[in-house]
Amino acid sequence: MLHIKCPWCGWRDESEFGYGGEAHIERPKDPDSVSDAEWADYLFFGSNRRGDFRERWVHSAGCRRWFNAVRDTTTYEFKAFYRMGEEPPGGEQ
Amino acid sequence: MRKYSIFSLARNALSHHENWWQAWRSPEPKKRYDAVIIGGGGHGLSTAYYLAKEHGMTNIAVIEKGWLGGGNTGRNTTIIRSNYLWTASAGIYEKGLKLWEGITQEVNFNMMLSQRGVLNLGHNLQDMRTIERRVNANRLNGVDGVVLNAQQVKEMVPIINTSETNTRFPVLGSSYQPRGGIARHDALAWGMARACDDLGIDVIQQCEVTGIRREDGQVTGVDTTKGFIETNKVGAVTAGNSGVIADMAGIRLPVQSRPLQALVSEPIKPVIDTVVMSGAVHVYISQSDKGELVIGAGVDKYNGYGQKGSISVIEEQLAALVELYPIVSRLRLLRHWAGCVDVCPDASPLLTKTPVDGLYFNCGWGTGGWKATLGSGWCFAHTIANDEPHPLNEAFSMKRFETGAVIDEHGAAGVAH
Amino acid sequence: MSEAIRQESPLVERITSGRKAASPSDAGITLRERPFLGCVNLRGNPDDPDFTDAVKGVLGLALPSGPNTVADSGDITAFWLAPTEWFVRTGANAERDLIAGLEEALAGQHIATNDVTGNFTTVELSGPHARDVLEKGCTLDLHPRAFAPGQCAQTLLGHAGILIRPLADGQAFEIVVRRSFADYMFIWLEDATVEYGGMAVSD
Amino acid sequence: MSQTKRLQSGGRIDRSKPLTFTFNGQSLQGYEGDTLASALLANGISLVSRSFKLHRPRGIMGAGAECPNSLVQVGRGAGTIPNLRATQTELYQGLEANSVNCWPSVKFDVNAVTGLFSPLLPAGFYYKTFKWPKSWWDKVYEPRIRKAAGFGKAPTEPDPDRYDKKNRHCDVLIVGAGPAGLAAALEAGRRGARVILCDEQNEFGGSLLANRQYLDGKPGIEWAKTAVAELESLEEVTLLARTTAFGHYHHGFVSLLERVTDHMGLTSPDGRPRQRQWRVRANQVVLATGAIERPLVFCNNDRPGIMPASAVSTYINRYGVRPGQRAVVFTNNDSAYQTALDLNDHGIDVAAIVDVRPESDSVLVDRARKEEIPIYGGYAVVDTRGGQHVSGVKVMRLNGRGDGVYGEIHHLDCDLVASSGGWNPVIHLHSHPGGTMRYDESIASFVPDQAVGNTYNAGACNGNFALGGCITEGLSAGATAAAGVGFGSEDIEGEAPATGKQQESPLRPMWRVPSRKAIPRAPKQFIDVQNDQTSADVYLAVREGYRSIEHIKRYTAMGFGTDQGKLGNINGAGIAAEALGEDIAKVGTTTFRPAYTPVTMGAFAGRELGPERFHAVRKTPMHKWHVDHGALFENVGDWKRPWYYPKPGESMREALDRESYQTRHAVGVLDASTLGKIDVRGPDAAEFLNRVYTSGWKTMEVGKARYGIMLSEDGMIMDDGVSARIAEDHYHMTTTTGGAARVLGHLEEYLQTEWPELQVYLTSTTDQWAAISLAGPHARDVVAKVVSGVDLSGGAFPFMTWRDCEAAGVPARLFRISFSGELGFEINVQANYGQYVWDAVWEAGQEYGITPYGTETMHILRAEKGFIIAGQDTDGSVNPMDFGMHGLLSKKKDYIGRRSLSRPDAMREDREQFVGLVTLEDPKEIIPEGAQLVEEPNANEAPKPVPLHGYVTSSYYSSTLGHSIALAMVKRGRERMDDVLYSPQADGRVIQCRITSPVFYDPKGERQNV
Ligand SMILES: Cc1cc2nc3c(=O)[nH]c(=O)nc-3n(C[C@H](O)[C@H](O)[C@H](O)COP(=O)(O)OP(=O)(O)OC[C@H]3O[C@@H](n4cnc5c(N)ncnc54)[C@H](O)[C@@H]3O)c2cc1C
Ligand SMILES: NC(=O)c1ccc[n+]([C@@H]2O[C@H](COP(=O)([O-])OP(=O)(O)OC[C@H]3O[C@@H](n4cnc5c(N)ncnc54)[C@H](O)[C@@H]3O)[C@@H](O)[C@H]2O)c1
Ligand SMILES: Cc1cc2nc3c(=O)[nH]c(=O)nc-3n(C[C@H](O)[C@H](O)[C@H](O)COP(=O)(O)O)c2cc1C
Ligand SMILES: [Zn+2]
Repeated sequence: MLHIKCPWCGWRDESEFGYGGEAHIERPKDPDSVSDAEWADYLFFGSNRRGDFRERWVHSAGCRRWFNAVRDTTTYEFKAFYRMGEEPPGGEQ
Repeated sequence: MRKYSIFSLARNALSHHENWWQAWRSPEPKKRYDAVIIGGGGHGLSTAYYLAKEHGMTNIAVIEKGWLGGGNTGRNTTIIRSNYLWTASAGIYEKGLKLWEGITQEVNFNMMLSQRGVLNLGHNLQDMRTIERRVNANRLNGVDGVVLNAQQVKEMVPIINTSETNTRFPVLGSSYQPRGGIARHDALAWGMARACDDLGIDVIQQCEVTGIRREDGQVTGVDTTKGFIETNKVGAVTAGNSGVIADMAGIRLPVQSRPLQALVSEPIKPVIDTVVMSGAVHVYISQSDKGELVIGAGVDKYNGYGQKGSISVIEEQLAALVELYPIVSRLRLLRHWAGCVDVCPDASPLLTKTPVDGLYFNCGWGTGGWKATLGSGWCFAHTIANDEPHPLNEAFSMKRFETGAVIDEHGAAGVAH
Repeated sequence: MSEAIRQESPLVERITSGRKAASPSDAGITLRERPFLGCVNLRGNPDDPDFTDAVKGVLGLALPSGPNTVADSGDITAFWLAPTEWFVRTGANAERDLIAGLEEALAGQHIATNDVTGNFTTVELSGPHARDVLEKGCTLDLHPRAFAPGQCAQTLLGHAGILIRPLADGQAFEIVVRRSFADYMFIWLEDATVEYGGMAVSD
Repeated sequence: MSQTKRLQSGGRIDRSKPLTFTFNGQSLQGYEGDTLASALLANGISLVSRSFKLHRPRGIMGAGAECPNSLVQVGRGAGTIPNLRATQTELYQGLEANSVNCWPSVKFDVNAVTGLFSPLLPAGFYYKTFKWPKSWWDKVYEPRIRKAAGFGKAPTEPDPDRYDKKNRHCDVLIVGAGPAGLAAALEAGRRGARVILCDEQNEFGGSLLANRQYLDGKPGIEWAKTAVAELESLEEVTLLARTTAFGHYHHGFVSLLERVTDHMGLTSPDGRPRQRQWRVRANQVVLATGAIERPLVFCNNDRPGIMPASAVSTYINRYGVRPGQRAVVFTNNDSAYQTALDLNDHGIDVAAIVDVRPESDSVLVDRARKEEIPIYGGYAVVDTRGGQHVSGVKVMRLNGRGDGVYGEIHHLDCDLVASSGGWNPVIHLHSHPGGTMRYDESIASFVPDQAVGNTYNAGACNGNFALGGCITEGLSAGATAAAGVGFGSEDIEGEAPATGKQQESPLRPMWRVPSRKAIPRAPKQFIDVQNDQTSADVYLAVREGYRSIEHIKRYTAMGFGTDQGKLGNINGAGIAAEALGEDIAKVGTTTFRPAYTPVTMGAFAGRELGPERFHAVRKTPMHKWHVDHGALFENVGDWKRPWYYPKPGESMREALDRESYQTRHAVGVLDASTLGKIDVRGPDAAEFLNRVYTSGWKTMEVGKARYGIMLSEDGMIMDDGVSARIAEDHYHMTTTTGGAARVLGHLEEYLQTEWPELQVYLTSTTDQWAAISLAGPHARDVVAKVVSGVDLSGGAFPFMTWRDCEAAGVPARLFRISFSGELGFEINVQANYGQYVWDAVWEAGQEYGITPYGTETMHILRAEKGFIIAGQDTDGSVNPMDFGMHGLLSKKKDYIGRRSLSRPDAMREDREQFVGLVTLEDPKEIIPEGAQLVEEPNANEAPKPVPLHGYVTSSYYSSTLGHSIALAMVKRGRERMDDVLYSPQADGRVIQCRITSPVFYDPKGERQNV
């Protein structure tokens, strides 16, 4: 039962949230210009990090906002929560 | 290999079991192997076993960071079946099931394969269409199976609630694969380790692979906590940790690692003689030979390597269980745990070459690879030995995510165990 | 609209079917439906004074800007739902005028108004065990220290999404629920109250 | 001869409240405050059950959660509960208990012969045997093993009780109400923090309930009572007795199980839930869970009458029971001396204290000496005697290393052995979330090291066994925890009660007591008594190469039982270390997992059960009308949709024929309220729709509506529906019933994460609109009677348009759309008016023979037209080209999923395509939905695999056409019109069918356009 902090609503129970997988994966601006391999990379080939992982959540039973978080995937400890469009803490991964 | 039998037991009983030989050695790694298998789970061990047995490669090592079978092999609900929808899946899972049927005798270790049959329930009209479609495909693919109606389900599973009114999602029917069943999880790891050892394979525990060395796009060896090991062929069979290994080789995989939980009840006298799975109501159950109910459901929604999941998943799973089998309400949960499974977007595995020469991946089995352990090892051994997939695993390449020829087993089974 | 036109709340059956509910005095909780209240879902940019001023002009109150807060003027109650979204409630049959007023005042702006009068119904839960009952199916911290009048939240009650706010200190709550879930929620509440002597229904 | 073993006085039982209960049919008496175990002991009954594998007699061993034996079946009928631990079962009037795992009786158990074969049944024997002949495993061996295994029996009827859940937040959760937990609660509670204090026992006080320690010069329990009274007076403190914290999860989430009425009877006597699960989210967690005494492991240490010393003290002090007449106390530390004194003070003979330490010097030892209790220093119990109860022990001198015995054998008669091998801190809850532990030499056990999150350990669970220390640690933990939530500082504010100083001498670690014979030859030394696991098993496992403690656990079944090895696991680790020649610190323990003690599964389900609450049931505004008109319902997502409306005596087929005939020939009405509806508004609304639908939306005029499909990014069809343009910047989108939430989520996701620059607002309006769909040649006539404010003529209001209007005087939106191929309208009104307008439509339709129809007829009608149902004809692996929807794929713009459509597999020519099928031999035969299609006429007999060419997605009898129709996906289907395929059935039949267009009826669409 994770405890997750919606950047708007504050701490809420995991049951109110949806998970969106890895964060900061941008949809190619011009899909036609990417190869099949690059398209596959965008669609399927995430980083699946062990350790601090930037991921997306949506407060689906609350304000319905998507936001990002940094969580250690081994301890499940959240290191940060930040809104869409905000810079991830901690720089490049 | 010195045989296990009732006679060897009796003989050893006379000497108070003081003279039992080791099931496998605990060797130190050699400098070089013809192939290194990373991961001492069922898939890794059977890969090594078939490499030796079918392809004559015996100078190989299985490297396990913890204890043999301590990954998902040692924490799964042991359901075995081969009634998958797509032809490619049916091929490899059925191969696996056939190998299961002979493995106890083949390696002289009782895997306790119990072919008590597997039911996959349908709770709405669409479930029933899907079941019908899958069973028909199974029959034509040479996989046994029938469709049962609710009454037949009730006869087979007397404790199930088949009321049409007193439940939110009534049981409308089920698929049934008679040859499906369960087997003993630990026995597989140990039996295969013993068989590997007997073929001269080094099974090395408490040794973690920490790096994969490459030169000109070709594997040259692995770094481990017990030193560098030279080899030109590396088979990564590390389930939930596959992404981590891929990182070491500088490649990415289309897998995400998620917690998958299971639980057991206290042991009780037999109440259920078969395996029953339900996708829509999200729970599955069998009863072990020791008497505990072994119960599972779907993966947690987030990535996690912690071998822990969220208790809410267990709560939902048990609500589904009580809804379906009202008599379990007063029984008690003894222990729950989790594994870390690697899930592919299409819920089908990868048995594949990679952009790095000599590096092969066997992963992505997600929530359902136990049953495939032997089939997977068999195909993967072929792939490693020949640097070429076997027709049975050709479709399970990484390329499919590029071409779009995915093998989507999601809709087909609800829960892909 | 003519007098003969009949509205039915989603709980009409439950409330009028003469259930043998306990009397409010010995019931664990009392449920009161407040049907047909005019409800408007309002979207707009709270950082834009043109928007906030115009809305204030129509509603007579400023939209709550803090997450999970409520502004209440007696006639109109505005709940914060999301950074650009409010649930504005007014009296029965007043929603069309309210929407018209908003649309007029906000003409030309990027906004959205939606009549959601039929989308939701409002119930009030009161009684000594109101919090006990809600705690059975809601993971929000309902303690008055954490959830006091003036606050609101969207969350889950059992399997239903709800919008909830405390009315008096921990004793009464107002719940806004989607119409199609109302019956489920009623049954859920009734069942949750069994150990406290049942749920009374008042009008 | 009732309660012959009850002490004259003392104990925390209420002698004024006798309770009658039965054990194995025998009627007995105990008192309120007893557990079943203490009451049995009071009645001189110590043999309770049989062990798992060898069926050895097993007695009451522990006094609480740790007891591995004493499993009983309680009650009968629907309420029966298997495997209850008698030591944790509170006695109530009429309690009925029976032994398990024995037949015909616990005293004479036929299966005890297994013991004779025990040499053949070492650890893991089953992996080595039962392999031959192969077929016997399924038929002979496994069924027998299964029958023999398992302890108690499940009930055979549904549970008569209710269970409940409670979600609670608190500042500080304290688990365990012994001296440490009480101190922590006082400290945090007095500061005003929201505190929950729980303890699994019926009373607070922890070990003070059972020992004779003093605090402030009074019996410790007096102090505890005062503390509880004060805590009760604090408003923000919640006290939960009979409540086990069974799992400690992420981020301060702790699950508790409160046994609300279990002490009152088999089932709840008063409508309250039998048990309640507390789902606590604690800001700070203080663990004060105490320590469990571990027994010594010696030969034949499993006989009834052999107990941990603290259990013996508990029975004497807490329950006023005399657990034996003559005791031997066997120990490696000081604490068991207290038991010897407890025995002695209650007139129970202490034959000897056998202490493996040659010397010891402490207050307790002195007192024992003073009481003239014989002390055998440097000795060990090497074996025991007895049948169904211990009757004596053999004692020998230990060598200096503690690994051998020598000299004379002393035979001591006794009927009670109290043993102590030291204490194991209860670190379960500390470990659950990932807290680490370290080995502490001074207590020879594992103690908490790094805790996860805001978790603190206090008292015996932290390795602190001195009462004073426990209390100080409790106060300190309470202070730190309260400070962590902003209540005061980390300095202790409260005052600790005075404790007498107790000097102790160190324990002598001893995992396995040596005997005269080397280990495999020595009589059995049990580690896990429930599973009959012995030290020889550990040695065997190690010898065979199972070297990890986790392998040893699994090979020998150590700690696999219902007690999860609370007594045996640490001993097992120590013995494994010995066998491996390694340090126990390195060997470590197995993983601690929830549940701390077993938890009723019903309590997890709570009230989320049954037709109304297992999942939400969503109902439309007209639901009751459908019920009243005889509808049967279909579950679609959470919704209940009318499936069809059989008239009395009508079969399903007859009802469907009638519904579809009426609709095609007169007019039918369908409740379409469940369709998902999303209001899309903003300057970029058209652009947004362009990106999420495959077709173009910018040019569609206001007042018009259009069918659209949405793909997921992998190019597969996700959902479809009709959307209407309300204004330049405003659309009303509809989705499938089951897809509504998914689609809105999908749209919001793209809007918020990919295209935040688009100015669009999405609002779900699914429930706002009651949707009444009319279809049939008379649809316009009916609508005309109800609706005002629109010119309904075909010219003014053509197909695929919408208008604002009034329906029965209610503001409405009227859509001219059709999913049946007939002239169709859909009236949308605000939901509160739904039933009213429906009634008006119904009324108006009477003269035209209006009929309500359900989803099944809707499916038939649309199938006749070849319209797809997303989710039935699509399965997540099909793209729009497969359905010949090329016309809906805009070439002028990008949209979600488009890029995937140009991948090689999407362009493959032999993909399955959407076609119609008719049967050849019997045109009325309905091919089952899900049937596979092959080219091979004799597929049932042909060698497998048989190449699959497609499958049937939808199939019906069309009364309109007078024959059956099916929709199917067929390889290259569109090129294969009129080809014949075969559908082999499980019953051996083969249905021949011919490929046709999927549009069976009115292919030009004339009917809907009138
Ligand atoms: C709770 C649960 C229930 C399941 N139920 C079923 C079921 O009923 N039926 C079914 O068919 N499947 C089921 N599965 C899935 C099944 O367990 C797995 O698919 C299968 O066991 C995978 O086997 P494996 O050998 O690939 O992985 P594992 O057994 O996980 O083996 C991988 C090994 O790799 C090792 N490793 C990882 N990284 C390194 C490294 N760097 N160096 C060295 N070694 C490393 C790990 O320690 C591990 O031992 C279930 C899984 C879980 C978790
Ligand atoms: N003489 C010795 O060597 C020795 C050794 C150990 C303890 N002790 C004595 O024991 C006492 C220790 O005090 P303490 O407060 O640390 O422990 P305690 O044993 O007094 O209390 C612990 C309490 O926690 C409860 N508990 C444990 N796990 C629980 C769970 N999961 N859920 C709910 N309740 C749970 C137990 O029922 C018990 O009441 C002191 O008096 C100490 O002197 C003495
Ligand atoms: C099929 C199966 C049956 C199990 N039965 C039991 C059991 O009867 N008792 C028990 O304590 N644990 C049982 N376990 C759980 C294990 O004790 C353990 O939790 C699991 O293997 C995961 O390992 P871990 O908890 O050490 O991480 C079982 C596990 C599996 C896979
Ligand atoms: Zn939020």
